[in-house]
Amino acid sequence: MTEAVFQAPKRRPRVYEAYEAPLPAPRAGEDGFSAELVHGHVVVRDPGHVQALYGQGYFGKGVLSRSRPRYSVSERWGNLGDLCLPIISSSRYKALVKLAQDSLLAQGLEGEAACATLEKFTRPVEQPVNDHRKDRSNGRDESPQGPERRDDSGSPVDAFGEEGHDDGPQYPPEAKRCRRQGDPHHDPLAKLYPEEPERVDGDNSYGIKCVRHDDWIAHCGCRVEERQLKGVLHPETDAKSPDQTEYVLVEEEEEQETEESMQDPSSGARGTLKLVCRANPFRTVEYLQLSLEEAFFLVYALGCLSIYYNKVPLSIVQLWTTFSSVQPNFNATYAAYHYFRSKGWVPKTGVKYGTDFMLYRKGPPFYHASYSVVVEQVNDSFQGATLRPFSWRSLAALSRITGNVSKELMVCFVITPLDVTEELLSSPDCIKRFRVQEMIVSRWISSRERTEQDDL
Amino acid sequence: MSGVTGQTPLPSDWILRHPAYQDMMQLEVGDSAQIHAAFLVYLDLTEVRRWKEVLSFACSDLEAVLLEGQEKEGAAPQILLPLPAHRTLSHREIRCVLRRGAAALLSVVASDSTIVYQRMCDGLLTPDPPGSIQDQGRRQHRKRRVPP
Amino acid sequence: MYLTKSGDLVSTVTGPEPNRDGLGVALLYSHSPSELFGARTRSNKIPVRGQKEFSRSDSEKQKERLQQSLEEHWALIAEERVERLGSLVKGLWIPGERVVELQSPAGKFWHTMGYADQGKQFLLPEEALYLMECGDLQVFFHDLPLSIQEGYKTLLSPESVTLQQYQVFGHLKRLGYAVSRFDPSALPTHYEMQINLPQKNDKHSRHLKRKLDHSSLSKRMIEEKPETEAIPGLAGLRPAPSVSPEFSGGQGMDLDEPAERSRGTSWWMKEAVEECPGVSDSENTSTVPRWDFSSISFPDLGSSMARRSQPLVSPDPELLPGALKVGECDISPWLRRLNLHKEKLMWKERERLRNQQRYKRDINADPEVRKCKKWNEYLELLEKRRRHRSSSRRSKPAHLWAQEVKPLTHPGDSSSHGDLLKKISVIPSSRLLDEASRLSGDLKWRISFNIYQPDMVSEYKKSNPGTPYTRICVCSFDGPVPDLQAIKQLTYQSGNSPVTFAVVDHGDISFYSFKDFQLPVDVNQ
Amino acid sequence: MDLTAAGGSATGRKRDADTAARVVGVDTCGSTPVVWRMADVKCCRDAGVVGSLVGSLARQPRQNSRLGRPLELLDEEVRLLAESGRAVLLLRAEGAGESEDAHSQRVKKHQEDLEQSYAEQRALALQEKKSILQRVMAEKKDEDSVREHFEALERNFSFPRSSMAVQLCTAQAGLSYHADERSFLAASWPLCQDERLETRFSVFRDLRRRGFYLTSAGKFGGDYLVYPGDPLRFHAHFIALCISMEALTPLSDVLAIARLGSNVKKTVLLCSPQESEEDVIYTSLQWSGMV
Repeated sequence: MTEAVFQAPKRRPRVYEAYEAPLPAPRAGEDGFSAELVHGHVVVRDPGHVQALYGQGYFGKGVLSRSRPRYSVSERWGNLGDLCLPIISSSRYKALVKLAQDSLLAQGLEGEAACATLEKFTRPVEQPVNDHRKDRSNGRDESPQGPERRDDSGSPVDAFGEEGHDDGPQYPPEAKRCRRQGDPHHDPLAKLYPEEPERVDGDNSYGIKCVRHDDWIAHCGCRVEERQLKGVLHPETDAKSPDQTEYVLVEEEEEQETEESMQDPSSGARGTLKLVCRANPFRTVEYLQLSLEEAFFLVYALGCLSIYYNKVPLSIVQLWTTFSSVQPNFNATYAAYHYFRSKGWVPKTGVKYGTDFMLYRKGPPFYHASYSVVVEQVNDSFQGATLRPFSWRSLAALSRITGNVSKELMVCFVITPLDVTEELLSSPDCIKRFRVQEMIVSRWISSRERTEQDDL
Repeated sequence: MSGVTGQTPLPSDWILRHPAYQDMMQLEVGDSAQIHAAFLVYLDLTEVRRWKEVLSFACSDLEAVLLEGQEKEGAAPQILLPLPAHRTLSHREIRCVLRRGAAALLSVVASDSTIVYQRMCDGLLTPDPPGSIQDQGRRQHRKRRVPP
Repeated sequence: MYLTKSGDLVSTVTGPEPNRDGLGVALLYSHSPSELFGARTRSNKIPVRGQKEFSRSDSEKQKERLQQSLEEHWALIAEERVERLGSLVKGLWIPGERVVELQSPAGKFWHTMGYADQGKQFLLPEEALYLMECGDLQVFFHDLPLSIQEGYKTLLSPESVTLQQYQVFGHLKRLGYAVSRFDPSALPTHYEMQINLPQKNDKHSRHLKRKLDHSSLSKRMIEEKPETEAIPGLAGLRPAPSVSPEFSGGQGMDLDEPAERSRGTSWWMKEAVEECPGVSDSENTSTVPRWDFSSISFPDLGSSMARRSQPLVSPDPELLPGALKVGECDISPWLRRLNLHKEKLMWKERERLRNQQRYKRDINADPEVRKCKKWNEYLELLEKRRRHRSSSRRSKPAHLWAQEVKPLTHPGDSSSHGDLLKKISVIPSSRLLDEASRLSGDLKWRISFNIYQPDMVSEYKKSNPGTPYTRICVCSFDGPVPDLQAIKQLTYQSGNSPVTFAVVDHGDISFYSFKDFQLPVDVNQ
Repeated sequence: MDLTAAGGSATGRKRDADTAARVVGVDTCGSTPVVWRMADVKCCRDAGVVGSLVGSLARQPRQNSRLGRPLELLDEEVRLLAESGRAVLLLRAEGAGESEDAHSQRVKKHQEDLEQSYAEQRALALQEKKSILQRVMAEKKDEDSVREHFEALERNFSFPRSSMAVQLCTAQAGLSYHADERSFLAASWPLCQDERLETRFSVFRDLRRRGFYLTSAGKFGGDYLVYPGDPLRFHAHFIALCISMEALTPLSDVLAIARLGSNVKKTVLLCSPQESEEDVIYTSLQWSGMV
């Protein structure tokens, strides 16, 4: 075979969400999505837009999450009446108050006034009035979205087990398993793979994690509902609504809390902690950050995103110029990104593996990445390799890590036309003059090497 | 991040008004992309990883904002060098950071805010011996072999 | 005098090294006759190496183990090759020709190695050296047998086979592959491959070529003009032996097939157009089409409405070619074979059909569509409607749409995911063989070997080896990685078999391949 | 029973210090330095030079997991040997300078050796047969019949020439160097010295001084694999990357090799020689544990 064979992408053994749509489509009557350009980075803040862009085509990344924005102030949850609220430590709460204070001062408030405001704001609350949360504790399916899995102890298992993607929290194996995969009603891929995927075997990292997170309210198969997210994210869209205060349960000492008691790990054992409900004075609202390629694609290819700089929407050419100045060779990496998107694949950053993109079928929650892509630019006679000048050494390293994580290494050559000029490159329409050559780099492992592997 | 609710409406450029971000801007480092990278690392350390005593300061040799912080309360402080992913790095620049302390972290920030941390330290650091359970688990991971 | 590599003149040792015998002649063999005799019974097992350790403790035990390992290692490495004279093939090094001529009948190796010329048997230097290392061959030069060391020095040279090329050759041979030199002139041309010509296996010409070429593995080829310019007319100019005249004269043949694919047009579309006379001729002539499908009736055989008992009437003779006569056709035997049961649909499928019926209108009910005479007009109509629809239904923010560069699509304007992907697919893809024939040769990159898989070796024929498993290009680890141009050239040259790069890092060999690929389009249904 | 490496040892003097002072004869194949003689191979190892075996193994030539002589050396290894006065380039003893007489004398000697070997092997084969016969006959008391058997054996014994064992020499006999030329190699190896080779050598020498063993690490994307002891017994700890202090490396390359390092449980070592000084600066890259 002189051509590389297409290897079927590997499905994830568990899927925790349904496939919404391959690409985002703004609802009728809407102008589209909006984002802001902040120091060369594109951020989306509207929670509805965040969910639509991430959920439909897996654009961007939550700045405080590993992939889908699902940050919450705490991973622990407690009940207050029929409310389920996050639990935080007293020291953490103090830090939040401090942040709020700094923020108020920075907004020009007098020191005393700021203190007074905060004092009033952070008083203990008997029963918060927050109606949209109520339904959470009612229906079984409405328990809080499991927080992002995060591995504080830094177990090495994590780094290698997967390419870092972990949409869908890790639930205890004995928890109710998601049975939605394979059911055509929930799973777009059911036609192709009707069988229920097999369980991961020998995954001993699984148990370890569950012990740490056994306080999660386990449920699976539910993707994040916009309504639920409003509890986590700041509902900026309805900013007029008074209901945007987040309440937390603060762990406090029965009598007089002291700094030390919070630092002392044995304090929990004393059993003198009580939970006090207070408003969160510095609410963390996670936003979605789009890579420059993602942002430009949404604007230029789909025409569904407006990017504002200082409240002024930017034109396509303005964005092209800005992104090209922020990121060298943007024209080539964008062309590659656009090319793969137009083939229906989902490219995400390959920074973890030292490449430009990882290519996913459908999206990271459904499939493991199939390809690790390096973008290279060549001229009309196929010469020059300026973006990533390979030596056999660097290629050996790339090829080896890619193989170690069961991906294929793809070099994507962006071929520029003979008459390429600065002027041509100053407009994104230049990509229509480019051509793209995909190439798979693979290493053939002879028997000798296999035995040597164990030796080194 | 919002300010106190019930106060003024949220400023649309709230990142720019974040206390930590303003501190960074006052460090007189001209490289705004690097500052933004530093801020993202700051957020990740404080909000997600719950590091303690995270501070930012300028390194004039590198023209960059560096961060310092403790992984846990009372742990030895570590220096972080945040950089946008498409940059280059020289050994001299690494040594510049290492001069400030024994252990440092290179924090590479992709344009979608993905961060990769890499530990750097002076001298020859012997790796951990193999043979842990997790290591064996990894060995079972089969490689995909493609014939030529 | 001896000229060193650095150019200094160094006086050589003129006298041979003094040896134990005190004779003026160097001792050739290090083994005594009794050692040689005893070698018949020595073990041929390779000792297993023990598990390695992680850190160094410098304990006595560790030192002991190291000493033991080293001794075992040295003993293994020190061992000399000792063979029965009767099992050794004798060869003669012919420096002018850079070949080894066999003096005694060849052994089993003849199956995959060597060539005969004018009744004599020859081995190429890499083959001879490999067989020396295997203990199968003794090569004489100036009446003395060559040691392995002399073999390396004498048989390998930049003009024939380099050390790196030999290392790759040896590595593959030891793995059991059949390895032959790559001879670009023996390859079927691209054109021949396109018309699927059986491979040439003219023994005589092959050997002649081999003879001419064997002096150099490293310099060669490229001077050969790219055989295929992929011009249809060329077929007549370069008649391959078995091409029939009608075939080479075929006008509709698309020789530039790879390029065609890359443009994204699928072959059947083109064919469909060409098969339809009157359409491909010219767009302007609005002649009445001969095939007026509105007036040609097609028999309905499938639906339950089909009149089962009646035979099909014979078709309009005007539609049939000249002398053909077609009578009535009794369809009942065929109908019996058809499964005419009503299809049972999944609920999902039913829903899809319901939706289809709900939203789909009969296209022929649309008077505007009926006005369209040609496909192009229909497409124009669709486009016009789309524009109209999108402008009326959707707002178009000025910063995106009132500019010179506009978005490629407008949200909501695409009928399906596939339609949307089609609209945004503005970057054509390129294939590895595109324009490969126009690239001029770069002498830096050369294919050295063809290899055939070990499990195929039993059926391997030197005279007609067939398509190689892969071809091997030998590179140095410190040298450059081939750029796209080099990869295109080599892939083109290698034709029907892939190219693998054997990269040599001080004896350590890694194999890499760079293969053409096209990611399939993943359209959401 | 290899030829001794040093010409001086022909005098028969045996000193302990001789091993340390022994010189390695280095041959070249093309421009690649290789070592053929067993004593030289061992001598390299004594000097901490590992090299890599690239020939077929005499005992089992048709496999790749254990290879045999020659031992290919890195340029840095040759240079290190040369700098410590341990390496010399082998020169051809015969060749252009050899007279026809001398050559025919060698051919004659070769024939004689073969004849002598044949005769001796025949005698040994006969001896072997006899001892077998002796063992078989041991039970029989009839001395006449035993003698008869022995006589019959002597009479009928044939040892065909094709059964004679011959040695296919690995190293070339009579290849030597001039003792006065010891300094020659030190000055002129490797042939072209560019900045990268200088950097590589400085690092090689320094790590060697620290007691590490090194092999080429191309497959791991590095310059050297660094072992705490003899690679025969130990796993490599480091993948050394030789770069100049100022060289700008794309972060993607740094991340790729660092990731690879953690995958194979080795520390990636950035090694940069200091200008002016002989010192080398090392920075270890390890997995952060932060996912």
